[in-house]
Amino acid sequence: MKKYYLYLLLLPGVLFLTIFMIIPIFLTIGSTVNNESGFTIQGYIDFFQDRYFIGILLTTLRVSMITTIICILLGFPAAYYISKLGSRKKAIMLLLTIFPLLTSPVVRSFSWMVIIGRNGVLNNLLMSVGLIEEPLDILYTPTAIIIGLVHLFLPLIIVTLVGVMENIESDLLKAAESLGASRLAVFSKVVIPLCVPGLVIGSILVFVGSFTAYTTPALLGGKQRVISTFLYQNAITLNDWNLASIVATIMIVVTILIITIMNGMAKKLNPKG
Amino acid sequence: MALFTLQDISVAYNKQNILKDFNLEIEKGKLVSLLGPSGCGKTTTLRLIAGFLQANHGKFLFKDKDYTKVPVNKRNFGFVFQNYALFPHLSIFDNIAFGLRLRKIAKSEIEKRVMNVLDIVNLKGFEKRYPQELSGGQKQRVAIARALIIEPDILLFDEPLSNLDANLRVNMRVEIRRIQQELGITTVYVSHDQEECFSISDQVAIMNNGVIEQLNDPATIYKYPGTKFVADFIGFKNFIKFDKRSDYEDRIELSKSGQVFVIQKDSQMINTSGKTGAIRPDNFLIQAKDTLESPLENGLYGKVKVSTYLGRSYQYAVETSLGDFTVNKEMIEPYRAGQEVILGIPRNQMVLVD
Amino acid sequence: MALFTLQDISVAYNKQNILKDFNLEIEKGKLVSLLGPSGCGKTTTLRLIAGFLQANHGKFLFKDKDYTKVPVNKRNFGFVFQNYALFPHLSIFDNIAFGLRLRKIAKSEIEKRVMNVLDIVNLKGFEKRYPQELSGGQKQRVAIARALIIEPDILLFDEPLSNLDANLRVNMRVEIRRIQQELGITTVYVSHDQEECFSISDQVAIMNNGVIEQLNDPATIYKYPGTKFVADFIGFKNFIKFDKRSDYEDRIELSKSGQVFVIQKDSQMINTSGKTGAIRPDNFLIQAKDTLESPLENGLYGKVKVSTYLGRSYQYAVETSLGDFTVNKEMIEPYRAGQEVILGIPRNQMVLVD
Amino acid sequence: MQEKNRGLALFTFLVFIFLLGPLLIISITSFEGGTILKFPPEQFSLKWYKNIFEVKMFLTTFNTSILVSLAGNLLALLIGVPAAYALSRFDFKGKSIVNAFFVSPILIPGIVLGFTFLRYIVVIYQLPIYAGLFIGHTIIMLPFIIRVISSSLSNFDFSIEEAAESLGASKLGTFFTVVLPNIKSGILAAVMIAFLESFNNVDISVFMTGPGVSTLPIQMLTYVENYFDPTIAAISVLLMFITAFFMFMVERLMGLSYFTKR
Amino acid sequence: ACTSNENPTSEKEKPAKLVISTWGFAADFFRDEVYKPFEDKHNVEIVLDTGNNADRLNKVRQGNSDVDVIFLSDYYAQQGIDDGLFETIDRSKVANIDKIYDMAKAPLGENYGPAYTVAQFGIAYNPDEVGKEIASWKDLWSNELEGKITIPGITSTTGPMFLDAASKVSGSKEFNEDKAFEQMKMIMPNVVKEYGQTSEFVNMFAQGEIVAGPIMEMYFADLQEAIPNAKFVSPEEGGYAVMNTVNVVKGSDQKELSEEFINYILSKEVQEKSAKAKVDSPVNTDVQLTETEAQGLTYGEEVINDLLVLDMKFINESSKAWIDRWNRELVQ
Ligand SMILES: Nc1ncnc2c1ncn2[C@@H]1O[C@H](COP(=O)(O)OP(=O)(O)OP(=O)(O)O)[C@@H](O)[C@H]1O
Ligand SMILES: Nc1ncnc2c1ncn2[C@@H]1O[C@H](COP(=O)(O)OP(=O)(O)OP(=O)(O)O)[C@@H](O)[C@H]1O
Ligand SMILES: [Mg+2]
Ligand SMILES: [Mg+2]
Repeated sequence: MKKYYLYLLLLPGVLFLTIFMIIPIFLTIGSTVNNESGFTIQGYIDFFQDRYFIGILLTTLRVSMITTIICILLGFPAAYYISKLGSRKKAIMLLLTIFPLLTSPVVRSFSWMVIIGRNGVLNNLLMSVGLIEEPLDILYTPTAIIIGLVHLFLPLIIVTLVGVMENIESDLLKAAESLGASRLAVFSKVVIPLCVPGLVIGSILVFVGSFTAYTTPALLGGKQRVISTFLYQNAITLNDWNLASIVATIMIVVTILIITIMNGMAKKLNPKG
Repeated sequence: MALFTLQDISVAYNKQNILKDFNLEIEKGKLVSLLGPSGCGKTTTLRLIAGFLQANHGKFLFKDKDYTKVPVNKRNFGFVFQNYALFPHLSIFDNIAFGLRLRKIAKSEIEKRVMNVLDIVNLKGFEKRYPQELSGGQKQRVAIARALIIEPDILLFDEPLSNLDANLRVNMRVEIRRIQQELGITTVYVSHDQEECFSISDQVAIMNNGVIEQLNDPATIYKYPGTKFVADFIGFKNFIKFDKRSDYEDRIELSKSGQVFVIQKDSQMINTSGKTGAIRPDNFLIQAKDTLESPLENGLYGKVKVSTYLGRSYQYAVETSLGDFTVNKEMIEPYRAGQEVILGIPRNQMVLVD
Repeated sequence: MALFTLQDISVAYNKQNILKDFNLEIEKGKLVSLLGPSGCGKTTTLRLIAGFLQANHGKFLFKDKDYTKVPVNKRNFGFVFQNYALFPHLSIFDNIAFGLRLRKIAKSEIEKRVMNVLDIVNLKGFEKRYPQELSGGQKQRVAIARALIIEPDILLFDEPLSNLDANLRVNMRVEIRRIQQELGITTVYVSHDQEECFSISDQVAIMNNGVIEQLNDPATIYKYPGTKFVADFIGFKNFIKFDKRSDYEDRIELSKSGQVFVIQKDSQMINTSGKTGAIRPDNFLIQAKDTLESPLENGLYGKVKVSTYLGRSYQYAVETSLGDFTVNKEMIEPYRAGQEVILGIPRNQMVLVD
Repeated sequence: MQEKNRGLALFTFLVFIFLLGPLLIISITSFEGGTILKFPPEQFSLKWYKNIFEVKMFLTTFNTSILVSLAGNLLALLIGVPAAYALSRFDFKGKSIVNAFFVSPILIPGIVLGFTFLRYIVVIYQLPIYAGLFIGHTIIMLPFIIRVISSSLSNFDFSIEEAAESLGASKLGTFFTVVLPNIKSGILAAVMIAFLESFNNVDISVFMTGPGVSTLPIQMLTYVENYFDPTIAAISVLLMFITAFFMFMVERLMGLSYFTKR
Repeated sequence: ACTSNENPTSEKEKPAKLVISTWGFAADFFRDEVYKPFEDKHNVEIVLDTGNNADRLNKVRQGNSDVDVIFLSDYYAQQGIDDGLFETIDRSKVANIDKIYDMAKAPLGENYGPAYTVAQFGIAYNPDEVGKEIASWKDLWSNELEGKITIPGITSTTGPMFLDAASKVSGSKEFNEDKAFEQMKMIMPNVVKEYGQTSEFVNMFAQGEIVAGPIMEMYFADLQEAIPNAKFVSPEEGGYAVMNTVNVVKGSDQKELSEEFINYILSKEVQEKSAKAKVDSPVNTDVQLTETEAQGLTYGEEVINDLLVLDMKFINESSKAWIDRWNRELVQ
């Protein structure tokens, strides 16, 4: 009786996703290991023997890694500060954090083009105060991608961490204090360890997000290709769907790997979380 | 001599006074509990002593030194929280050792002391577990151990048992009392459970609305509530506001609407000049109006409005010329609603309050 | 004649039997309450009656018709939930009218009946408000009104008062009883509060682990618990498992370890052949060992282990050759821990259970 | 102590300059009167706002974006509401798997989704590009719909369903008369959040362009490659207004907690 | 395109639909000055698919777009022809072909579309920033231009031309692939970004991201608009001819209208308008321009005849290998 209702309710969604997403994805993955003569992993062998391809993959991973680290370094203190504010101020700060998150990535990347270009706001400012003489070349470099990605994902990590920090019972901090801990000791011995799960979730979001981001590297990256622009180039400009499918599969696998590894890490760091 | 003293303390949140000219002295080695309805300021008082909160004015003296501005982490007072507040990321051992580690005590010494305190709270063998793996009562004991190990000058408990089930609550309170007495630690204990406070404390402070209404040993409070609030709080459900009070050598006569009541005068009764009489539901006498029994002392005609079976006894709501009274009586044949009865008040069962 | 009957009902969740061969008959117009510890299956029974749940086997008869498979919305039973379950998006009026609207009753008629039922539950003037704007007790009354208005054949209450504060709980139970009696609605009432059940019910069913251990009127249950579980549940905290029982004309003699106890034999006691004696803490007599008072009936030497002040009385944990007993006594000068005492058991204060 | 907090406050302030500064700058440059983006602007003018409405592609792609987001939203609701309801209401074996299944479109890289949609929905299934766009957007909205509605259902007291039933309502009747009215605001919030996700989407739409079919973000992307005048800045400002409005509404409906619980 | 119209409620006959695939450049000009009059005259609604050559051609390859007429550079048009994507053109229906330069009449064979514009691929630079004159392709290799130029990506039309230029700079007379790539490696430090569409060049130039680079002359007017001092030079070694062709896509249900449209594009009227608007250089010999009007355009018989023309067949055969080498050896 109950079962019957349940299936009826879930069926449309399951069917829809299966037909339009799951099957295509499995077919895409399948197509990379099939050719006329049957099963083959030649495509992957070629991919991983090619320094150019590996280079793109590694660059993307490196950019994502740096982005994640910067996001944590900037986001953690800011989140801590916000989590300590009174509820009204906190609400305002959170709104201000979420606002960029919901703003079109095209708009956000474009705004950085205006800022870090040779004649952009940043260079004009630095030159007018005499800090530099020649404009800095930031736009169209990996640095530009990193700046754009940090801007894209910093709100995400702040919001995640604020959520986690809010959930730390204030009694825990008081308990630590009453046992003789200074504020610094409270922070390092209680707050940080308790934030580890949130930090890992945030890092996964940022890392995976950076790894798969398209708009930002496409606009800010210059000749630097990352895995998603490489996928796009192969799929659309070069019409090489075999290679594009291999890249797509690799992206899926790497994404799943990242999530699994980091979740495992979180479990280790916080066995009883 | 008092170990510590709160002197004319005032505390306000958002301009609203929570504690007003609050005074409290506690002697070394005693367990004093703060008892009162929700929101009366018990937790606030405790947090003030712990140092989590600063008074707007007033002084906190500890061993005659001014401790008003000493920060929490320099006070060396143990705090046991209602929801345990154990560190979820640390094992039981590390939870308990937390305070010692901050004091840079040698590893072997820490080990010894943790084991010792685990023994005191009956938790040997649990040191490797994590808080999530313990039951409520065990968690509470870890919280106590964690507070005990720093050899605190004062131990503070904020409703430590209210999250536990009834049986455990009774066992734990015996345990807490045992440990407190064994180690002779001065303790402030907050609860709103009257029985809990009475059973555990050397002294009970009944709080209302930011002030202490009465501070006494439990038996005195039970028998001689000093104010109407206290009387009501500890179960004197019936009040009679008399018009006139006349004190004699051995008795006090009270009258209302021409009806005269006589009560015994004893040492406690002299302290108050109150004219409100308070009686517990259990302490009335009751008989049917048309009974052949001997007349009741301080008798009063009334009519049963509602009769409820409580198991142990019947409870009657009785309407009289002096107001409605709640009366409990164990009996086989209960009175029915509508029946006319006579209520009696034994002369030693009514107390006078302000 | 029974209005409805549960016949050999079994209910299982995930292969685990919650109710086992459960039988219950309820007569028209009666209020029967289900009382038992948490998890014993009270809610399950109620939900089964309501039709939210299907029995694995067994039958539910209503007015001698098989109702086992009748869906909820065809049963016309009123259900009052613990958390009120009012529709937050509807006004009080619309909440109450909900059931009538589904029955396509004329608007004017609805209006009349809602007003009438609002009158019964004392909520006239509240019809325009929304549930969020009511206090707990008012919400509970709306919930009752909503269930009443469909003129249900049976009214089902699942711990309707457990979210209310103590005072309100007492008032509301009187209210519920009044309405139930006024309208003569057959009612099943679930609670785990003993006093509440006793005060409100015609009959109380004590449940344990999916079966009814005893079904009787409240006074009988209070006085003569049929099983050890029931005795324990309603406050007989002390048990003595005797080796031997000998029934005589006017008394029963019981012995353990050579010690003989005599209790009164009355009509109820014949029903059981149990050899376990049960005594309430309040019903012991106690005196100091070296007293000059007359010896106690069914006397027993012991030693006070813990003495706790409860306000109303002292509570002693007494160690004897027959085990530890919990004894409550009102007194001025309490016994101290370690003191040797004699316990007495009045011959009409011990009951025998299976 | 105070000092340390002040340092932290300053740090946070700088972080927010970094987050919001670019958006502010781009808003200001949209009022530049010249043809080249400059900051600070040299002349004030609203002409680039006017230009938005003169470039036909902006209007057509805006319409497409709105249409796709709304239609996709509707379909995602039709699929997602029952699923969210089932997931919140019932306990069943494999529930967490089904849950993960419905949220999976978030986990798969957008660009990969876009590519597979192009390859299969458009090329193999032979559906028109419009349909591809519509289906693709429905799929990426689905997780948001399900998540937000589930979270609003998680506060929902299902015993009111039983109350309705015991008063004589059928199962379907119960859903429409007591469940739906009570999760209205959750549904509205879900719609808005999903709408923003879809409306701003690039990864999928970038593969789904064709004659006369393109979405606003893609058009903006193309425009940025072709022109560097303040039109994009002006559009950005308008989009930020939409975002701000939606956020305001969601905050009203669900409270901020929606955003912090991820 | 889908022209079937079974909607009886619409009163006026719904116009036919002509789908044109073209670059995103100068969209407003084309819409108002070119498409609009054609739409009005033929009661047709023109729908655009815009993007760079490669992307648009691929969409046609994938067979899911309903493009009728496609504008492509010769390089890409050749690919389309090789893949059999285009209809043959009935030249009798395109009378204006007779009026254009010979070179433009059938750059890819008689069966396929003409070039509607011929552009010169040369060098543009900002003399204020470069500080010296640029006269030849090899000047782009100068150290002083480090991080200041852009070059066309190998997948864009002019990519192979620049590769050819690199070969020339390396000193080889004939095209030498290895030497060309050697030479390309040396220029990479100067390159900030490859451009896929010329408009990106214009953007970067206007923004000061680059100060010089190889570009088609027809875009020079836009450069000047942003940087009035900008200069365009035909390099000493020679500029290249870029021929933008127009073709009808196979499977079009509007073949006649498409040919009509091609004819229209070649007409003096349109050619003159786009020349005067400095959008495209004219191929129609009837178009007469003054000197100022001709500035920035590739105009005049001699100029046209001097341009280097690459063999598109050869390029197409090699392009896969080049793209590969390019990605492998140059990018990163
Ligand atoms: N942080 C705060 N801000 C504003 N008011 C507060 C704050 N903390 C407590 N109060 C108010 O101070 C009063 C006393 O609070 P306190 O926590 O001391 O009560 P309590 O006696 O411990 O009650 P309970 O038995 O419910 O724990 C209450 O009216 C409460 O609302
Ligand atoms: N949906 C369910 N799935 C599995 N087990 C259940 C479910 N509902 C109840 N149970 C189990 O059935 C047993 C009886 O539950 P029931 O709710 O009837 O108890 P109860 O007597 O009403 O308890 P309480 O006083 O706590 O409300 C419990 O052990 C409970 O864990
Ligand atoms: Mg408190
Ligand atoms: Mg229950």
